[in-house]
Amino acid sequence: MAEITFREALRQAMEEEMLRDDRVILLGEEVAQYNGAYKVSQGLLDRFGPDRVIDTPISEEGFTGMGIGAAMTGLRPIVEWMTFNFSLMAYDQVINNAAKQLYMSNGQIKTPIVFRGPNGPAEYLAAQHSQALQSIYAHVPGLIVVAPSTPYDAKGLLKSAIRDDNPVLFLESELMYAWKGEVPEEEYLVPLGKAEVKREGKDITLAGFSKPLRMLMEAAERLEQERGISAEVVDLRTLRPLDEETIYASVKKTNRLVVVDEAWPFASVGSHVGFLVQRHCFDDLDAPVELVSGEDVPMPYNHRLELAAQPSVEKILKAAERVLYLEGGNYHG
Amino acid sequence: MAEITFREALRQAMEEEMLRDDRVILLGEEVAQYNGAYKVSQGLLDRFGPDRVIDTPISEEGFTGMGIGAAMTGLRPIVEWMTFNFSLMAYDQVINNAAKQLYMSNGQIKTPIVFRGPNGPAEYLAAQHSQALQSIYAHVPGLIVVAPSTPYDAKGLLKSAIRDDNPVLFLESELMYAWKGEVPEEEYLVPLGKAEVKREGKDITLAGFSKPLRMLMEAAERLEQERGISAEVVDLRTLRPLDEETIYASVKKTNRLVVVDEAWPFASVGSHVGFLVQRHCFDDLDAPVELVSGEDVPMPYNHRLELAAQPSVEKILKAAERVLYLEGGNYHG
Amino acid sequence: MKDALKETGKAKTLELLSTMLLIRRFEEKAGQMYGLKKIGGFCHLYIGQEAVAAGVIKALDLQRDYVIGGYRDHGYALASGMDPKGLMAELYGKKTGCSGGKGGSMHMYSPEHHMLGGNGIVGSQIPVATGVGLSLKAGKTGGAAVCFFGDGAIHQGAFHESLNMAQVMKLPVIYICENNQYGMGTDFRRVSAVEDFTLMGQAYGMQAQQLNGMDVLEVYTAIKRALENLRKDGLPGFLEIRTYRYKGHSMSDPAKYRTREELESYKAQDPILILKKALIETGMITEKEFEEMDGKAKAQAEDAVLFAEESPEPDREALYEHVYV
Amino acid sequence: MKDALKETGKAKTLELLSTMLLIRRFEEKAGQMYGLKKIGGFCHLYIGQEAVAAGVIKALDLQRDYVIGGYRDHGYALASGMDPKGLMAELYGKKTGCSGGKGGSMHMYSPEHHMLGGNGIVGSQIPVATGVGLSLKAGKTGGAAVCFFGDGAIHQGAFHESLNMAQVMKLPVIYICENNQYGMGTDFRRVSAVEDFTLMGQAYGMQAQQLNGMDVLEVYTAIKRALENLRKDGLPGFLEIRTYRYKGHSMSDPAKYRTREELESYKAQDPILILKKALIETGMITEKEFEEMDGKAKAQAEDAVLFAEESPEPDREALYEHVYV
Ligand SMILES: Cc1ncc(C[n+]2csc(CCOP(=O)(O)OP(=O)(O)O)c2C)c(N)n1
Ligand SMILES: Cc1ncc(C[n+]2csc(CCOP(=O)(O)OP(=O)(O)O)c2C)c(N)n1
Ligand SMILES: [Mg+2]
Ligand SMILES: [Mg+2]
Repeated sequence: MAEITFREALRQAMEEEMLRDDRVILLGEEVAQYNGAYKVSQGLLDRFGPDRVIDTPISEEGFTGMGIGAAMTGLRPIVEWMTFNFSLMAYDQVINNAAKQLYMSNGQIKTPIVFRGPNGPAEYLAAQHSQALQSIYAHVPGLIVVAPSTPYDAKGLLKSAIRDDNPVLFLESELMYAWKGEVPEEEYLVPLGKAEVKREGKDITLAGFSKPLRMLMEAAERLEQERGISAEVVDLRTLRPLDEETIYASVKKTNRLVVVDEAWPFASVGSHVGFLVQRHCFDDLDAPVELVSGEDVPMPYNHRLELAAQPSVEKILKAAERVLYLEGGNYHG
Repeated sequence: MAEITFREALRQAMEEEMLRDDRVILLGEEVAQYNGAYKVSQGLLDRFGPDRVIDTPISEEGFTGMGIGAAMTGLRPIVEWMTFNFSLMAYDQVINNAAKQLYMSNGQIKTPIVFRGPNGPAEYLAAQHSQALQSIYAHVPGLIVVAPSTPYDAKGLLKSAIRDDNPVLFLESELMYAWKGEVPEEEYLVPLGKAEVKREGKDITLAGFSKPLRMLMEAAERLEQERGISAEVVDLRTLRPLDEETIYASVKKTNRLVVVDEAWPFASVGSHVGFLVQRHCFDDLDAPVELVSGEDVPMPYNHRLELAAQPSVEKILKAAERVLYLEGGNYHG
Repeated sequence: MKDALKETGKAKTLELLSTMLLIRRFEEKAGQMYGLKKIGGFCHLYIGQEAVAAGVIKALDLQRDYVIGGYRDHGYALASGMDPKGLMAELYGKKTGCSGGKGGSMHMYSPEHHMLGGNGIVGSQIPVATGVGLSLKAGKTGGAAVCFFGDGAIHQGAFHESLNMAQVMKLPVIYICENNQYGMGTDFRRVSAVEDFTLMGQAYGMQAQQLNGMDVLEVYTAIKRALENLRKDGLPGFLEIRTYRYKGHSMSDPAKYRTREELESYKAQDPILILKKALIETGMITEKEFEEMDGKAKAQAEDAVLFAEESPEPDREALYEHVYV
Repeated sequence: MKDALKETGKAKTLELLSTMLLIRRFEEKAGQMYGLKKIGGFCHLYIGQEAVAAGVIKALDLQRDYVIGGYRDHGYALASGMDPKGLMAELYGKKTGCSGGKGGSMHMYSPEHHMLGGNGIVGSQIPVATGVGLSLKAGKTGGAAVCFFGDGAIHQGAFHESLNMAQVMKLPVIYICENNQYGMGTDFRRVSAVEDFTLMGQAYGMQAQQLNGMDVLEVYTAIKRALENLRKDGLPGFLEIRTYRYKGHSMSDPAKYRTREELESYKAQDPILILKKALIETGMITEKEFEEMDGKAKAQAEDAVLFAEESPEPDREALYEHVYV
């Protein structure tokens, strides 16, 4: 299988879906002539022309709402937010229009639209540009929220998202765009709403999504090699609707859970998973569910502080130690 | 002590603080000449004049940001959002400016501002006008989020909020404005960041805030009378920073917890409290923490469905039964 | 008015009149039923503004054009041809309502009639309408998206962003600021830097025009012309239509912020009254024919109430239906 | 330019020149250090636009006026009199930075200098500046809030809402659209319905004027006059200042969306160059004096780097400091 980047996987997904269905369009800031601020839409303008790959002014509320109106009347827009940070300008449109049209109209009006772009911290960008905003979207019924961690999943999930008739928020990450992974030549889809066990194990479950998943895999390796502990890694992949069954099945096997979410902890996807697991696996849990989240602070610019504000392999190992009741922990998180 | 309405308590708080400190101003839609869409600012224009009680156009992003700029340079604005639903238009301003200026400026720039207005469902208002939005604010470091349940707390907390040098979100409720409660003549403050045990008990803890607190009190009464169960009721009052100690102390005593939050369940304040309690009181819990939340749907207009979408005393009793492992439950939630 | 009468023709003029009558009588009934607590929540009546919805929407070709508006949407729904029964049932929150009882007064939908709903968030429909324009442009049908919003909504950033985009992208959208001179209790002059909103349209290089919204024929003929232009050049347009609402902002507003005289002066130029007068003067209709037409409108409103009364509530299962497709 | 030179006077003109030189040399150094990976993240250089920050801010009375801008804020900070050392240290993320290493390139603050920071969210500073105007009006000092934003920001709703409010409430705010003709890779003509932004100011009945931002004296004298008006009548004003950025949008942008010729044509009217030329022609300065001044600016930039290099990182505890007061 060919190894391609996350960026290329996303591009392929868009290109294939645009070829398959001419109702699919892409709009956003710099998506056309500039080929995307992060080059995810490279070549799409050349291929599909300016009626289907549309540069917008810096008017997030406006072009987000524009996407919604187009979706309500026959197009299937992909709206690129240059980053999710800027989506806060358009939050009303997503929450009050995209998420609710179907319900308010009693099923008469669909809004098949995908909002995508990088989410979460990158590097040296400070507080306004380094926010992991999954919670404020995953909170809201009517929305689907997807957060892939590999190029394979990214491509398959984005294709599914574009074909879905609901509004989908699709979370990428600036730092992941250059990540590589195997992606088959032939067409495939990854279904929305399904988590995946990315590594099997029996002593502890590590659950997460998006960028931190690599840390989880690394932590699992290290637990194995350094402590002889077998960790299962669950990649949530879709945050709403959450695949609770896969999580519970894993916890029922391992009896221990560490959840990782790079967002702030309070009212987060991560803490919600913790809540659900204590609720549904109460008798199976041998230790409290631990959450490794972003620290509860705006993101500082200084790089050391910036790293300290985020989840790390060390922090995950520390949390695993606590959950496993390992004495005299080796790790400093 | 005099019985006054919640509305009047809020009005008194604003009036007293405006008298005490002439940097305090009030701005928002219809706050001045119309005396407030819900009449909370009744009489304030007459008393303080149009330079301090300011009607704005329908420009939520604009006047919210305007309040922030004024707060950064010496005024202490109270911004009234006609309802929190409309604050979604201004979400960027609150999250990216109000919450972060202090941090990004390394403590140099304070933003002493209060954003207040009704939050949560009222009646027959449908999906866009009936949202309980505490989660999207409580998620964010740099903000303080307050949600009183009685006129007494409302007055004392609002006065504290106005005096605080941090940005404070102050959640009221349309249906609560007419609620009455005792409020002393003499001045008092209720501190931010402190929960209150509103009813002592020993068998189970019921925790919540804002409008549903009445339901918790009623549920506690009924548990006592109908089942002989002694329920403790904890009013969180401030959601961020959360008074974890008071919650844990109660759960350590009762070993059982039901949390109520009228917001959607996913990544909510309610589920976060559940997460925290399992994390910090794991060995004390005799049953999983239960959450009674708003149903995970946009709010329907039809009144029966609307009521079915919200927490109710019956739902709370049902949850309490589960947590208490009471067989053959009496209650249908 | 007489010229416009001729231009419009008798058949169309009578259609305009009966549309306005239907809206008037329907809204009166809705207000009455609200008083009887059959209807709850916010209920924003359209009385006084009938010439705007009728004049605009009856000029459209709803095979290809679309309507979208704010929360004061009963008039748009009726003018679009939606059944008054489904509307009244919606106000009652009944299963037979046009939105299944889930939307209520502010959310009347009928994609079949190309009516894309009201919107409860002031100004929020403006970008959405712009996107409808994008679809229509792609579909190459010559259709237009017609977007209604109030004088209050014009100060939302969404207005600015949308008009700029529509002009840059050449989208077939007609933006209609229905200036009834108040946003809730606020006289628009108190919160607007300019009194003439066409200035705001022109700031985007957009065709902009002000109309008298008490004169249904002026509205109708101007929209006809605007549509002709749009179908030729595909460019958006902006119209400020001056009108007046007779009732409070919603059922709970006593409207103390304006004078009795002001209200009376507008009632004297009531859009139904002046059209009726012109029709009678030109002999196009008799008093009796008018009464018959009005009687029919009243009967439709009555029937709608009966239908709503007798309709069932939505099933409890509806709560979780249509959250997702 | 000669008239303006006379009007401005030698002392002030030299101050403008040295401010521009300091910005130029500081930014060159910043770019260089970025290349050496001493600085990371977004770093938006101000080279080419110096006449705007210098001309505007040097016209202010920073005892009572305030400055607030977007993320391309190094120039505003330097013109406001902030120490280049603290700025460079901030770019390095050091404890001695003007924002303690927490803000970085986009968030340079110094309330002491009445500099209220850059803002990373395009357009988000415009309502905030409007609120500063509200404070200033309340304080009755005659002070003005001066708000910078780009040609890209003008299409944000925040612009529209703010200008309307400022005009209605009579707030002392000067809105400055620094039109460097590109928002990232987008030529403003591609995304703007109008080419002349003063139209957008006029839509709010606001005084609006276009300036040549390559001519620091034109900018300086126009702002002086605008401030005089503002201090008299308290009304806001809008200025579009045409300028050009020589570098890419940020350090990572190769700027392929524009021609070499276009860039060169602007470099030929470089604001430092043309002022220098005028000063030499009028005998106000010699080539040698210019070189000395430039040498001083270079030395300041060098010193700033040294300072930044030697400064300590913030303490680990700083992570949780200043989340709350
Ligand atoms: C974003 C937002 N802000 C505030 C409100 C509350 N509100 C409802 S209607 C209204 C007045 C709108 O006036 P206008 O646009 O003139 O419409 P009209 O009622 O006159 O038809 C306000 C402030 C809202 N629904 N949405
Ligand atoms: C709300 C928002 N949308 C998008 C961005 C990404 N972005 C950063 S700068 C920029 C271009 C802004 O151009 P302009 O306003 O002309 O300023 P200039 O860079 O020319 O100084 C964009 C799109 C952002 N920071 N904030
Ligand atoms: Mg109005
Ligand atoms: Mg620019």
